[in-house]
Amino acid sequence: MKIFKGRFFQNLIMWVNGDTEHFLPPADTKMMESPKVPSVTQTLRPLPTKDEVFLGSFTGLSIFLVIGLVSILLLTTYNLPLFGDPDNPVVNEVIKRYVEKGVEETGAINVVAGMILDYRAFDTLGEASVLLLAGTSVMMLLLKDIKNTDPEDDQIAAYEMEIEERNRDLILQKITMILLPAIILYGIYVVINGHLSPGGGFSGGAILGAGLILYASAFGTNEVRKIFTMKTFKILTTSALMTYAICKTYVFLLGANGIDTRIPLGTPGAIFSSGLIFVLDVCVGIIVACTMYGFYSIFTTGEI
Amino acid sequence: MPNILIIFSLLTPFIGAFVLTQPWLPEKKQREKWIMGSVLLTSLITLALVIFPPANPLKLFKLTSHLTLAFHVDGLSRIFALLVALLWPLTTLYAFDYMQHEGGERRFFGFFLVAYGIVLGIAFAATMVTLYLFFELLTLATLPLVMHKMDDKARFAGFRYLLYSMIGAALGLMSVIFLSAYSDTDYFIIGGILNQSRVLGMENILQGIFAVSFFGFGVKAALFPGYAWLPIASVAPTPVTALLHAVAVVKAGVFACIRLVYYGFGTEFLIGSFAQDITMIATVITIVFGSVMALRSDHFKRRLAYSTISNLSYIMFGVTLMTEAGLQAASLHMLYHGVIKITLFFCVGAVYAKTGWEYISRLSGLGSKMPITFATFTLASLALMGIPPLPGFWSKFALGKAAVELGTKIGYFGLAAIMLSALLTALYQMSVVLQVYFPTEVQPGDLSQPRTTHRQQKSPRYLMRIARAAQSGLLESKRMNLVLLILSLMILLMGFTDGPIEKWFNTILTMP
Amino acid sequence: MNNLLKTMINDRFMIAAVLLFGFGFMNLLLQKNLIRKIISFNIMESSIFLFLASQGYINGRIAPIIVDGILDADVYINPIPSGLVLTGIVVSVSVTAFFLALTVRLYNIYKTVDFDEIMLLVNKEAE
Amino acid sequence: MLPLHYNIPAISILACLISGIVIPLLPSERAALRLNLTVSGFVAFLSAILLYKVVPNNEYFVYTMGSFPAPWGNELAVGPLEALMAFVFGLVTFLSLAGGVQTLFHDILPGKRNFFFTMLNMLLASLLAMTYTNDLFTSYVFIEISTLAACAIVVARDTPKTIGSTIRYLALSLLGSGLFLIGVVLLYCITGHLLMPHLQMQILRLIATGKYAMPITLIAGLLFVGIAIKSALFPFGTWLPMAHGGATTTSSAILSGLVLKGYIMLLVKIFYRIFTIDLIRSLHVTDVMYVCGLIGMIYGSIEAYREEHIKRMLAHSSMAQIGYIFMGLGLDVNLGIAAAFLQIVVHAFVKPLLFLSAGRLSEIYNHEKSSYRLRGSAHKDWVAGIGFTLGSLSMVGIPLLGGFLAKYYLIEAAMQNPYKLWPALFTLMISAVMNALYYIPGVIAIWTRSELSTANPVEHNIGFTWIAAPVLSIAVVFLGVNGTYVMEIIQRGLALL
Repeated sequence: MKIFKGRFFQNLIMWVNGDTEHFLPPADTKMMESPKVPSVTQTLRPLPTKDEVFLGSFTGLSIFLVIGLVSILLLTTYNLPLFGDPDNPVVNEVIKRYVEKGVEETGAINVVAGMILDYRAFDTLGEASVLLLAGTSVMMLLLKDIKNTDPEDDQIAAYEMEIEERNRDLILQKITMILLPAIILYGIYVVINGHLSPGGGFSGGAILGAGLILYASAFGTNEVRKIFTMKTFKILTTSALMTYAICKTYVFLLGANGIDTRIPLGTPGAIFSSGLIFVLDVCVGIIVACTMYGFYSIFTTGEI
Repeated sequence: MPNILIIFSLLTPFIGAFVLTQPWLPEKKQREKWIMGSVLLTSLITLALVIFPPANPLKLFKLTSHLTLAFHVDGLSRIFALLVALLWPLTTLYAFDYMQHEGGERRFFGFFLVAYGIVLGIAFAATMVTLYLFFELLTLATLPLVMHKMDDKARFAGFRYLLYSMIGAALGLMSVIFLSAYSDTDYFIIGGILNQSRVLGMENILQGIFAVSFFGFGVKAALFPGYAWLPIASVAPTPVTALLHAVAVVKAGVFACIRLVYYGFGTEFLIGSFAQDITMIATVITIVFGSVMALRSDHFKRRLAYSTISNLSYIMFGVTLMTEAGLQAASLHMLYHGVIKITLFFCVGAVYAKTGWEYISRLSGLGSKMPITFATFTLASLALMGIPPLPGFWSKFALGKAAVELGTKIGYFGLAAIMLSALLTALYQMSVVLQVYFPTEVQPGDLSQPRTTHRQQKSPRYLMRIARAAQSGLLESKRMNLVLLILSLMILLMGFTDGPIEKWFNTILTMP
Repeated sequence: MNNLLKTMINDRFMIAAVLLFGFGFMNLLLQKNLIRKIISFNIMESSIFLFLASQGYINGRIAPIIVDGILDADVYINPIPSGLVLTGIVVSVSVTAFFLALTVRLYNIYKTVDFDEIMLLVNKEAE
Repeated sequence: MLPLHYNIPAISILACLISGIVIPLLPSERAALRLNLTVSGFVAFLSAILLYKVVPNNEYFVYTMGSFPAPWGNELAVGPLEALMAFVFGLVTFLSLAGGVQTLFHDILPGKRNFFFTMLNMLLASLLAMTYTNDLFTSYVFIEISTLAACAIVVARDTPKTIGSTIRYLALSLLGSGLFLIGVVLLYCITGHLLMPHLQMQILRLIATGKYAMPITLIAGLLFVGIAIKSALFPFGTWLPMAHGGATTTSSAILSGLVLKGYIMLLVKIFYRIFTIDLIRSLHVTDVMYVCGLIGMIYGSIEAYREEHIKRMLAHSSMAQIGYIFMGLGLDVNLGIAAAFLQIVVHAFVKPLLFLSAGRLSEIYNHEKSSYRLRGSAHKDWVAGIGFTLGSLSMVGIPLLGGFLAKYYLIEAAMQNPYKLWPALFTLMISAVMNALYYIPGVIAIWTRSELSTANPVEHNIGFTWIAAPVLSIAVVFLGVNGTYVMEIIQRGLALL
C-alpha cells in the first residue's frame, strides 16, 4: 500500500521551481520541465474526521500528570542535598580515590577521562555500541532500497543534485577551505589530548564530524565520497569499535582474574601516556566522527 | 492384576485413534474392524481391571511435592469404569450405521476413541490433579465431536460448550489447589484427605471453595446455573449426544463431584455446613426445573437433554446428602440412568437417522413403522419413570430412603422434588409413547419426503434407502436394532438383579 | 519563608532543570508535530543532564583535571556526574537520530508529520 | 585466580557485543546468520555450564569488570537466578532465530539483513547485561541499547505499519527510560553511589536515620514506572500489540518472549539488591504492581479475544501474561516472586513457540495473518500445528504443560497472603477462561481441513521443523512435568539475590 510515495525534498523543489527563480539562468528551461513533481495537495489523503481522532482526549490527563510530576519533583528538590555543598552525600570515598589515585592507576591527568575509560569502562563500551546501533538503525531505515525509493524520486534527486552542483556557494567554499584544516586539526588535538585536558574522543570526534559535514555541504557529498565511501565508513567504524571492545575485553577478563594487565602508563602529562586510554580515545573519536558524518550523509542523500 | 494394565487401558484408544488418522486404512470395512477392535480391547482390559482391581496405585510422576499424577482402581472407579466399558462398544456399533449419513467418519471416530481413553483416565484418576487433567482433556476431545457438523449452529453450540466447560474447569481448579495446600497426601481416601489441624480457622473459606468447585465440576453435570450448554449441544450427532452427553461427559462431572465430596473434602467436614445446603438446594431446583423444561420442549433430543439434566441432579442430590447411603444411591442411579438414557437417545437417533425428524409432534404413528425401536423406547421410559421392578425404581427408592435418613428439611424437599419429577417424567415420556402408538388428529409424516438436512438431501443413496424402507414399511437397521435389544435386555436384567448389584456396590464402596 | 527562598536561590539549577523537564515532558505528550516531539524529548533529556551536572559541582572547587600534581580530593569537583552526562548525551544523540529517521520515513509515506494523523492512517493500513 | 566459570557472564556479554560489531563487515548474510546462531548457542551453552556449576553450591559471586573493585569499577553479580535467565535468553534467541529465519528472509530486504543481525546480537548482549549487572548506571546504558535494538528489529520489516508502530513504541520507551534516568540521578544524589550493594547500604542507613524519606519513595516509583512502561504493564503497555504483532516472526518471538522479561529481571534485581524487598513492600510499590497486573490480565485477555490478526492476538496475550508476572511480584510473599519467575521462564518458551508456529502456518498460507484464513493450515505442516496446539494448551493451563504449573504456583503464593488472595484467584480464573476462548477456537480452526490444506506440498523449513519447534515443545512439556526443579533454582537464586 504505497500509493502516496514522495520525498522529503518535494517542498524544496517546489520552492526551487517557483516564481522566485533567482539562481537558474532563464535560458535553461529544459531542465526545469523534465521531472514531474507531483503536487503535495494531490498526494495528501483525505483528513480523518473529528470523530475518528481522539484529539485532545488525553490533553487534560497529560497536563495533570505533568503538573503533578513537576510539583513532586520540586518538592523533592527541596528535600535534596544542597547545591554545591561539600558535605553532600555524593562527596565520598569514590571520588576520593578517583582523584587521588587516578593518575597513578590510569595515568590520565583528566580524571573524567580516566573514570569513563578505565574505572567505569563497561558503561562507555555500551555507550559506543549505542552509537553503532544508532548508525545501523538509521541506515536500516534510510539507505536506499526498493521499499523507500521509486524511480521518480530518483529522478527528482538527480535533478536536485544537478541544481546543487551548478550553484555551489562560493563564499561557503572559500571559507570552508580556510576553516577546514583548522577544524580538523583542532578535532585531532582534542581527541588525542583527551587524557590531558577537557575533551576526549566524544567531543573531538564530534568536531571532526562537523568538519566533514561542513566540507560535504560546501562541496557536495560526491566530493567527500571520493575519499570516504560506505566501505571506508564500515571498516573505520567497526574496526575502531572492535579495537575498543577487544582492548576492553582483555582488560576486563585479565583484570577480574587478578592478573596484572597494566600497559606501561608512561609519564603522566605526556601525549603518549596513560596506556590504553589514549588508544580508546582515538577509537572513540573515529567512531563518533564517522557516525556524525554518516548521519548527515544518509539523511541528505540516502547513502554514504 | 498388575497396576501397569491401567496404562494399557488408557493408551489403547489413543493408539487406535492415532492409527485411524493416518492414511493406513483406506477401506471402510478395515477401519470399522480396527475401531471395534480397539474399543473391545480397551473394554476387555477395563473389565479385567474392574473385576480384579490392582491393589496398589500406579504412580507416574510428581509435578510438585503436592501434585502427583497417579492412577488407582477403587470402588467408585470400578462402578464408573464398568458403566463406560459396557456402553462404549455398544455405542460404537450403533455409530457405524448412524455416521454413514453424517460424514467425516475418520475424524469422528478418532476423537471418539480418544474420548474413551480420557473418560477411563477420569475413572482411574487417583489424585485431584489427575482428575483435573483428564477433565480438561475431555472438554477438548469432545469439543470437535460437538462441533462435528461445522455449521453455524454447531459452532455456536461448541462455543457455548467450551465457555461453560472452561468456567467449570477454572472453578474446579480452585479446589485442586486448595486441597493440595491443606492436606498431607493427595491420593483420594474415602472420608476426605484434609488435614484437620491445618484446616482450623479456615473452615468457612474451605467450605466456600468447596461449594464453588462443586458448581464448577457441576457444570459438566448440568447443575443449575451451568446447565445451558447441554440442550444446545444436542446438535451433535446422536452417538455423541447419547454417549457423551448422557453418559461420559455428564457422568464424569458427577463422578468428579463425588470425588470432591467423599474423597476430597470429606463428608465429615462438609455435612451440616452452609456449603451442603447451597449445593443441595441447587440440585433440588435443577431436578424440578429440568423436568418442567423437558415437558415444555417439543424437540425430541432437547426433551431428553432436559430429562438428563433433571436426572443428573437426582444423582447430585444423592451426592450432596453426604451420607454413605447417599453415595450408594447416587452411584446406583449413575449406573441405571446411564443405561436407560443411552437407550432413549439411541431410539431418538434411530428415528432421526432414518427419517430426519427432530420434533415430537411429527412422530405420530411411527410406532408401527419402527416396532423394535419404540418397544425399547417404551421400556426405557417406564424404567426412567420408576415403575417397579425396572431399575429406575430401585435407584429412586434408594435415593428417597437416603434423603429420609438424613432427615433435614432440605432433604425432605428433595424427596418431594423427586416425587414431583417422577410425575413429570411420566408425563413427558408417556406423551411421546402415546403419540407414537396412538396417532392424534395430526397426519402422520409423509415418508416419501423426509425432513432432512441439506447435505442428506443431496445424497442419492440416502434417498434411495429411505424410499426402499418406506416401501417395505420398516425403517430400522440391523445393527442399531441389535444394540437396542442388548440394551433393553440389560435394563430388564438390572431391574431383576437389583439386590445383588446393591450389595456389590455396598461392598466395593466401603472398601478403602 | 526566608529559608525557603534561600534554598530556592541556592538550588536554582535543580529547579530550572525540573521546570525544563516538565516543559519537555508536557510537550512530548501534547505536541502533535513529530519534529517538535523530538525537540521536546531533547529538552527533557538536557534538563536531566543539567540536573546531574549541577549535582557534581562543589562550591569553590575546580574542574577535575589535575593541575600542578595536586592530588587532593578537596580541590576538585565531583568527576562522576560529568562522565555520566557524557554517556547520557551520546545515548540521547543516538536516539534522536533514530527518531528522526523514523519521522523521515513516515513523512515520505504519509506526507505529514502530525502524529495523530499518522497513527490514524497507520491503523487503517492493511497488513 | 578465579574459578574458570566465573568468567562466563563477562565472556557471554562481550562475545555478543563483539559479534554484533563484526557483522557489518561480513561478506554475506548467511555468514552473519551463522555467526549469530553460533554466538547465541554459545551463550546458551556457557550459561548452562554456569548453571550447573552455580546451583549445587549455592554460589553467588561478584565479578569486577577490570581490576578495580566495588565502589570504583563496574561489576557483575551472578547467582543461580541470573544464570538461569541467561540460559533462557541464549537458548530462546537461538531457537527463535533458527525457526524464523525463513520468514525473516522473506520480510527483510537483502541489503539490510546484516543490520538486523547486528541488532539481534546487541539485543542479546543488552539482555545479558541487564541480567548480570551490579551497577545501576550500566543498567541504564543497556536499557537504552535494548530499546534501540528492539525498535530496530521491529522496524526491520519496513512496512508503513511497522514504522508507525515503532515510532509509538520508541516514544513511549523514551518516556520510560527518561523516568528511569531521573530515578538513577536522584538516587545518585542522595547516596553518592552507583553500585547496587553500596546503594543498598546507603539506603538502609538513610531509612534508619529517617532522612530523605520522600525522595526514596519517589525514586522507587520512578524506577518502577520507567521499567513498567518498557515491560508493557497494563496502562503503559498499549504500544505492545502493534509493535510485536507487526514485526517479523523472529522479532516478535524474541521481543515477547525475552525482552520484556529482561526488564522485569532488572526490576527485581533493583528491588532486591538496592531497596530490599521489605522496603519496597512498605512503600506500597507492590500494591501498585498487583493492581496493575490484575487489570492487565483482564484487559489483555479481552483485547486478545477481540483480535483477529493472529500475531496481534498473541501480542495481546503477552500483555495478559505480563499481568500474571506483575501480579505475582505484587503478592508480597516470596513464593509469589518465585512463581512470577517460573511464569517468566514458561512464557519465554511458550510465546516463541506460539509465534514461530503461527509464523510458519501463515508462511505456508501465503503469509496470511487472519486466523480465519489459516483454516486447515496445520495439515500442511503438522509440526507447526502441534507446536501451536501445545503452546495454546499450555496457555489455557492444562496440567503437564508449563502454563499450569506457573498458574498453580501463583495461586499457591496468593494463598499465603489472605488480603490479596481472592482478587488474584478470580482474575486468574477469568483470564484462564478467556485464554481458552481465544486459543482453542484457533487450534480447532487450524486443524479443520479446507481447500487450501490439500494444495501442493510446501517447502521445508528445517530450522523450524527440526530445531526450534521440537526443542521449544520439549521445553514446555519439561517445565510442566519437572517444573519443580526450575522452581528450586529460582528460589535458591532469589534467596541469594
